[in-house]
Amino acid sequence: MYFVSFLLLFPVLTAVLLFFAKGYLAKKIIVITSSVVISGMALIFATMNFFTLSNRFYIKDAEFVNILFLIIEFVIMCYLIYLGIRFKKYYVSLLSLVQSGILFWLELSGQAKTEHSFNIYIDKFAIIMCSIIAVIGCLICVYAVGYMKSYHQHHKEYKDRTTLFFPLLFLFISAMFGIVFSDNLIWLFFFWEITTFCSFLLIGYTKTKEAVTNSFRALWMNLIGGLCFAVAIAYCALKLHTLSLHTIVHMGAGAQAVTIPVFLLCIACLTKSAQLPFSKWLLGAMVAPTPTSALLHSATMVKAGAYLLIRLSPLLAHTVAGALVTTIGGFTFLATSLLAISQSDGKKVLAYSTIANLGLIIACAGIGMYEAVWAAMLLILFHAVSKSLMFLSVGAVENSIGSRNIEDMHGLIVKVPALAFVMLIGIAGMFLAPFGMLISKWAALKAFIDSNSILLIIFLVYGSAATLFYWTKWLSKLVAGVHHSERKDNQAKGCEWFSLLAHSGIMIFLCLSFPTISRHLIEPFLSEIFGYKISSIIGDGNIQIMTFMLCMIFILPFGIRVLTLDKTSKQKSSYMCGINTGDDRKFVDSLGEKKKMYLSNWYMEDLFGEKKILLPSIIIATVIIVVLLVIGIGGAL
Amino acid sequence: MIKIVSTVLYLVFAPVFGGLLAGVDRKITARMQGRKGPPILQPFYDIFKLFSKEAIVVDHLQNLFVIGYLVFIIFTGCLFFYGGDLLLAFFAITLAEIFLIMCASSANSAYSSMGSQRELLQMMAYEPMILIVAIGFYIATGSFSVGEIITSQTSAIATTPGIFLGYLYILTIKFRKSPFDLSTSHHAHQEMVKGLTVELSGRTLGITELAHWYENTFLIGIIAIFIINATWWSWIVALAVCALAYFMEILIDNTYARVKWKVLLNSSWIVAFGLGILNLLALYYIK
Amino acid sequence: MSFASKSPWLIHYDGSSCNGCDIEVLACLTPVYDVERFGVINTGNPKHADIFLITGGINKQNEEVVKQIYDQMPSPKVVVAVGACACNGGIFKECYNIMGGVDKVLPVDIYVSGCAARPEAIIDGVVKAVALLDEKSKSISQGR
Amino acid sequence: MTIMNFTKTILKNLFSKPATTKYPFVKKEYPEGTRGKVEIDIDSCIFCGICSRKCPPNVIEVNREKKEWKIDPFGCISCSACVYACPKKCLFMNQEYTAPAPQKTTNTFTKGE
Amino acid sequence: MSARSIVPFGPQHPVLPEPIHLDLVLEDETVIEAIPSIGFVHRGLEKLVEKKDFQDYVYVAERICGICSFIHGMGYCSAIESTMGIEVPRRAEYLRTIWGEMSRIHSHLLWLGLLADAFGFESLFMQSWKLREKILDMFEMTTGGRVIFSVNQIGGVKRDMDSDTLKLFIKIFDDMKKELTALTKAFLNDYSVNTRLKGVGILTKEKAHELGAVGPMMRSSGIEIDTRKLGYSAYNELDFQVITSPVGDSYARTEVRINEIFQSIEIIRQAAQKIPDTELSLVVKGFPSGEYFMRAEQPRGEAIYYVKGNGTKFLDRVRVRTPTFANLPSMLEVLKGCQLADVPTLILTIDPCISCTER
Amino acid sequence: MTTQSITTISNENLISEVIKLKDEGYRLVQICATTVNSEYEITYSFALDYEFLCIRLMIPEEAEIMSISQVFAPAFLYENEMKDLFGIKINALSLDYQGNFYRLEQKTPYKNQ
Ligand code: NFV
Ligand code: SF4
Ligand code: SF4
Ligand code: SF4
Repeated sequence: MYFVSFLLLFPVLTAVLLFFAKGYLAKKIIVITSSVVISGMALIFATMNFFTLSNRFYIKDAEFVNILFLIIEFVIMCYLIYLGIRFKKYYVSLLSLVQSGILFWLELSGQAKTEHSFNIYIDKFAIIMCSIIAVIGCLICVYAVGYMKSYHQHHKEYKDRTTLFFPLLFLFISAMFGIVFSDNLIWLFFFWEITTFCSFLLIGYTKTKEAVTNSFRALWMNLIGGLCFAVAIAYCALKLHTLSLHTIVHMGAGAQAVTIPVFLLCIACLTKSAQLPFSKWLLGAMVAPTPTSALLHSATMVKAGAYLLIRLSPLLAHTVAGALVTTIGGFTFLATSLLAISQSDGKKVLAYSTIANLGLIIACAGIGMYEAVWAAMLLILFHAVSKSLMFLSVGAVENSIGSRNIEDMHGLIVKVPALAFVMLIGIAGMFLAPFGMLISKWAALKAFIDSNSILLIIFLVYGSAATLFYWTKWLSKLVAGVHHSERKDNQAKGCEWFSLLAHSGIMIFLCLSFPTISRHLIEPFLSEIFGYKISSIIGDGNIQIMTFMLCMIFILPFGIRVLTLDKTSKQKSSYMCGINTGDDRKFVDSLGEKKKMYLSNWYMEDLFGEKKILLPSIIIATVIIVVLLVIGIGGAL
Repeated sequence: MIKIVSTVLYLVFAPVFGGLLAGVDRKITARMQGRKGPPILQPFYDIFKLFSKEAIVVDHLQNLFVIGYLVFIIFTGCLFFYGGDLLLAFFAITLAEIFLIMCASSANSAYSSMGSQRELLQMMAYEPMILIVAIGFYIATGSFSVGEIITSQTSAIATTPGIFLGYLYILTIKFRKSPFDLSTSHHAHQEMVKGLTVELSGRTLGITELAHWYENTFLIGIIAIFIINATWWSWIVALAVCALAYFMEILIDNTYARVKWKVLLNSSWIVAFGLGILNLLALYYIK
Repeated sequence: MSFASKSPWLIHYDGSSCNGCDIEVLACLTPVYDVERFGVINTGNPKHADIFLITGGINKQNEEVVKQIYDQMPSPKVVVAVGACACNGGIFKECYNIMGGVDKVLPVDIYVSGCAARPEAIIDGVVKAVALLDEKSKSISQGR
Repeated sequence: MTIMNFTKTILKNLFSKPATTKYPFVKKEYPEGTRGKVEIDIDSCIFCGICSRKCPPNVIEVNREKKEWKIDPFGCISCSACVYACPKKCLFMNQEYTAPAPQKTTNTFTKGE
Repeated sequence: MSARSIVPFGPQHPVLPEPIHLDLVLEDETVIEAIPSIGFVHRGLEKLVEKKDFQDYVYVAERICGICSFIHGMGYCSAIESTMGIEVPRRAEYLRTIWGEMSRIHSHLLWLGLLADAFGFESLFMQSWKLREKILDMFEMTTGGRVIFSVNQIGGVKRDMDSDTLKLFIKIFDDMKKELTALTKAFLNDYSVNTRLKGVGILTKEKAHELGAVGPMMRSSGIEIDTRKLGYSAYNELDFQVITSPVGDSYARTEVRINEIFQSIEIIRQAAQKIPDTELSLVVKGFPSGEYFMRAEQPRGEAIYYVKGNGTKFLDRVRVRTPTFANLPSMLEVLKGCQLADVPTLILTIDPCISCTER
Repeated sequence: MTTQSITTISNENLISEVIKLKDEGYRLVQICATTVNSEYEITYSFALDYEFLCIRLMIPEEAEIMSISQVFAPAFLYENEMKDLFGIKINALSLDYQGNFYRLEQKTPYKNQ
């Protein structure tokens, strides 16, 4: 109880402190200290409950909290309505009004009063999520301390609004804790809305026209989700007479009664996780400073949707709602993986990759089989770390070389070796055997096969191929050894660098320790929600093999040293049809002058360009949703 | 025990087998072209020579990556011949390939980088089919484990003929044979010069060649497990099928022009769909 | 034992030739002469090559190219000048844009005469070059 | 349009004797009239120098005093101009070509008294 | 969002038998721009006329190029003969025609092989060159050389072909036809080859005319010009049709050249029947004066031999405008927008001969 | 054989003359320069089907001429060649190699020294 309240309240406190803190140093100190405290507490909490945890409910009938929430909700609503009117986005005002209105009505009319409603519920899944949020979230905050300073040095055109920025980050983290701890749907919804609101403000940070448009896009898309959420709550309250997520899940998959709220919640999750057709908001979120993107993409925000779906997964197995979620997830995975091929903006690639990976997670959750959910949870874990690492390193690279375009990262290993190495680890983590993501994909594939879902198999096999392509091509850009190119300074110092290193460390640690995590955290949770003891998914033999591979990768560089291959090989200029001008970068061109050779990656614009497939995929996804909704809800009514 | 023996046998004899295969390949190809051709042992002469040459690199990272390539190819083969998990083996070989690609692009040279981009494209082209192969085995025999696949009662090919053909299709890419020798080729006279391997020479080139032999042995092994089942004679049939399949590859090599990348990508994906996915569907239907 | 001689890979560059020697070099690779009998492969890439076959003379513009190709070949390597032009400029030696034979810029190991050099002569030249390759490779391994 | 329509040809090649010559293990028979290297019957030469003047790449050197006839076989373009020009018809084309060598040589013929 | 690669293509490049260089600007693998540079083979042999007399210059003219060597020699000789008003004996003209057409066959077969190699069809390359060897043997039998023949001289030819040889040749050609047909099928009917040739590098009729394309390059764009129709040598007494093809893509260029092989065989057959019995050569007296543009059809198209004499044994100027030189603008035109994989085949479809181009 | 006519025109008329030929449908066949004493004789050859005609300029060594590459696109090659070999000054070339077309060691070898 103590831990939970602490984790919920301490970030809020920090936020308040930060809001009033004057000067950069003060902010820095506050951010670092509270980050240490928060992640420390979360980790202690996790270790305490690592081996044993009987699920715990907390906080029954906290009337005053409800009222507090209501007030905050009301303030936010008013603010949003105001903004909607001011920026002439009336639909935003309307959406906000309707969804909050539903809630107020529920609360005020007393309909929301249900039996034995516990508000907080802790189980192993909550522990996992809480650790991810705390550790990754705080590392991002620490990074932000260093980053925002250089950000404003590089971008003089934007006003320094860090006074608002840092508090928002911490508020966000607090809200995420809220989401994973809440059992009461109303509480959950409250935190859900807070994340929406914070992300809206964070995305609009720079206040440029683009930022404002994108933030509004994020807002209205999430509000649609929120609306669905609100309706679901109303339905639960009125028809099921319960608002406990836990209870609803235990009603079982077959129950007719839950069909409609589950559908609605699924839609809410799809918007939150930026699945097609709602994926545009996440792409737009890139305009914000890097820490925001990292936060939204890796540990928080989008993970909220995935989190809720995993919670709901027992209800999804073999239902139309499940089919909806898996199909959309799988389709999103395929479509956005293909889209990522045509992108050269580092952050945009990452954004597409985030959407794709969430698609995969969501597809797994939608299958509702324990292997699939296992895979989904591992994916959340690994994705959070490596994606955050990637975002932060892209940010650091941007500060160092002045661009986040992948093309400009050509030869990064020579220009800024340290960052290149960090990035290599991040990319490897994203898709390479034997790193985490791949293990999870292995499990996901197995689950897909076992679920007899040919459609998912199609999505997965083609999507993986695309994934392979865009990551590897990034990788190959990084390692190009451009001789005589200037060394650039690694701008990531202090906080930023620490955060990056910590991420890398965690990455490797996770790869080595995931069997333990699986055994003590994931499997018990699965046994519980599926109601039977489950065997371990991945055989010991295979785990050993993967660990072995991992070790090999790390031994290799030293092996080369030992074999002294390096020393015995002589360096020669590269082959340029005989007209290299000696420094490997230039050749004698047709007019007899020195011309710089330039090597670009493949983008295949005409096959995979946004122009070509974005719109069709949105349409297809919409059609899928509409059709399945009609079938599902029609069946339920 | 038998697993360890077969792994060791692979470690020792795969190069021999791969080299001989390359030799026979070159001989048959030459004869098809109306030439006498090199001696059968020529690939071995080549590789010994390569290792005895001066080692030159454009970038020292090349050494690292090329060794990574070899190590993971061998690892893949060992995993396979140990009777391990087929899907993992495929993941491992992907990793190996990525090492090769990084090796090629680390040189920052025009042709080697373009070759690596094309190699990447090829990987993207055959990846779906490769996964489908693994999936097919899993559905047909109930396991990803090679050990279990070869001891199942019926040959996998009985229920996965489409996947088998699809595999042969992408094998042409993997063997780097015309019409799919886009990224590098055994013959000179390619727009890519030597593509991927332009900047490799002497020892490093020797290593890639060696890795290639290991890889080929592994790839042919996969043809075999399509056939092999619990009976002893299935091994003989498997041998014959492998030989035939390889001969077909040589024949195709000599009767096709090199296609362009779009054709490669489209056709592989279509084949993966038409042969692979439909076969999977049928499998589900039967089960 | 040295394997250099069993697998001589070559690169062929056409200097300022008239093409005559050039196509004869190519003819050596084709069925009737098939130098692959001796393990010869035309690599087209200096980094893989052991033998550098040059046809035609040297002019200002290809001087650098020839030197660079030679430089990018890993040793042991031999240079074979094919045809009168490559030997000393041939009929073009008085032209304003011909500096002379290949030996003006590279150490030539074997000269092959003829205009155009006959495939048989080229084969003989390659066979001689191969013997040299062996010697060079031995001296390199002793030098190590 | 067909696929693999070259199969017949290559299979025929595969099962018939290769077109490859046995050179250098079996000597090549050159047809009559093949232009190989220039040879001289030095005894009939009168050292008039016409061949030298006619030779396009100027590889023949004639020294009337020393009764010396020199040729640089590596520069000779086997054009037969000298053969046609020689008034004494003492030059002729050998079907053999000059053998490749590690050094360029000059062949000198001196008329013995 | 694609960035553009800028890479050098050539001079040393395995698909290029001869050195030429292109700066390629690529987007993925699409060629956006190609800028050529030449000069790697430039020898400056036109200026040798100041050192060699007009009769000896034949040896130089033959060595402009080793592929189309014969017609270079012939063209130069004809140009001089025209300025001097020499009537060459008919037999010599017929022999020149026969050798010339054989050169065309050998050149086209060589080209077919290289093209096959450029699109990665090795066995087709080998087969083409295997057939070509037969032609070279025939050359060696009659001229004493495989690629450089040295049979032309001002006023006629140096060697003869007797009727047995001619009969033998006709027989060889007849035998060859079967294999040529198999080859033709592979080039024109094979699916994979078609994907590499059809619709690739289209040069429209208008463009071909505007860019001054010549030879098969022009004829495959539907322009019906063949300088052999001017009737030099013995062509005025021989019957043949100009071969064209309307589309202007790589496929059309292949088709035209293959049909020209068959056409050449036909011409040789006719010539062998009609060849008169006269002497082989005239003795030339005097020195050329005046100027003349001799237009002759090389395998690659119309070549122009311009000679200008001044009444001494040294000419004022010799200039050879070779077909490849004229085709270069068309090559650049077709390269624009093609795929990198097409660069070799497109460079080859103009059948470039750099030593001719740069002389 | 067809006739070969050569008309000499003056430097100023070049472009108009060339445009006229273009309008008549001629294609450019070649451009060639010759050094005659201390003048350059530049011959432009055009053809229409089998017909062939030339126009000729005689210009002093230092004179500048206009490029016809704007009218006949392929002319740029010939003109760059003349520029390199003769040192003729040509204005408004569509692609000017600035004397790096052949990249000669000895510049403008045909120029009268
Ligand atoms: N271009 C050219 Fe030639 C031809 N045909 C000729 O004039 O090849 Ni070498
Ligand atoms: S030696 Fe003769 S055939 Fe060879 S390139 Fe020189 S001129 Fe041509
Ligand atoms: S032309 Fe004949 S006779 Fe005169 S020097 Fe030469 S070889 Fe002797
Ligand atoms: S054959 Fe020709 S090059 Fe040789 S010596 Fe005689 S004239 Fe000179």
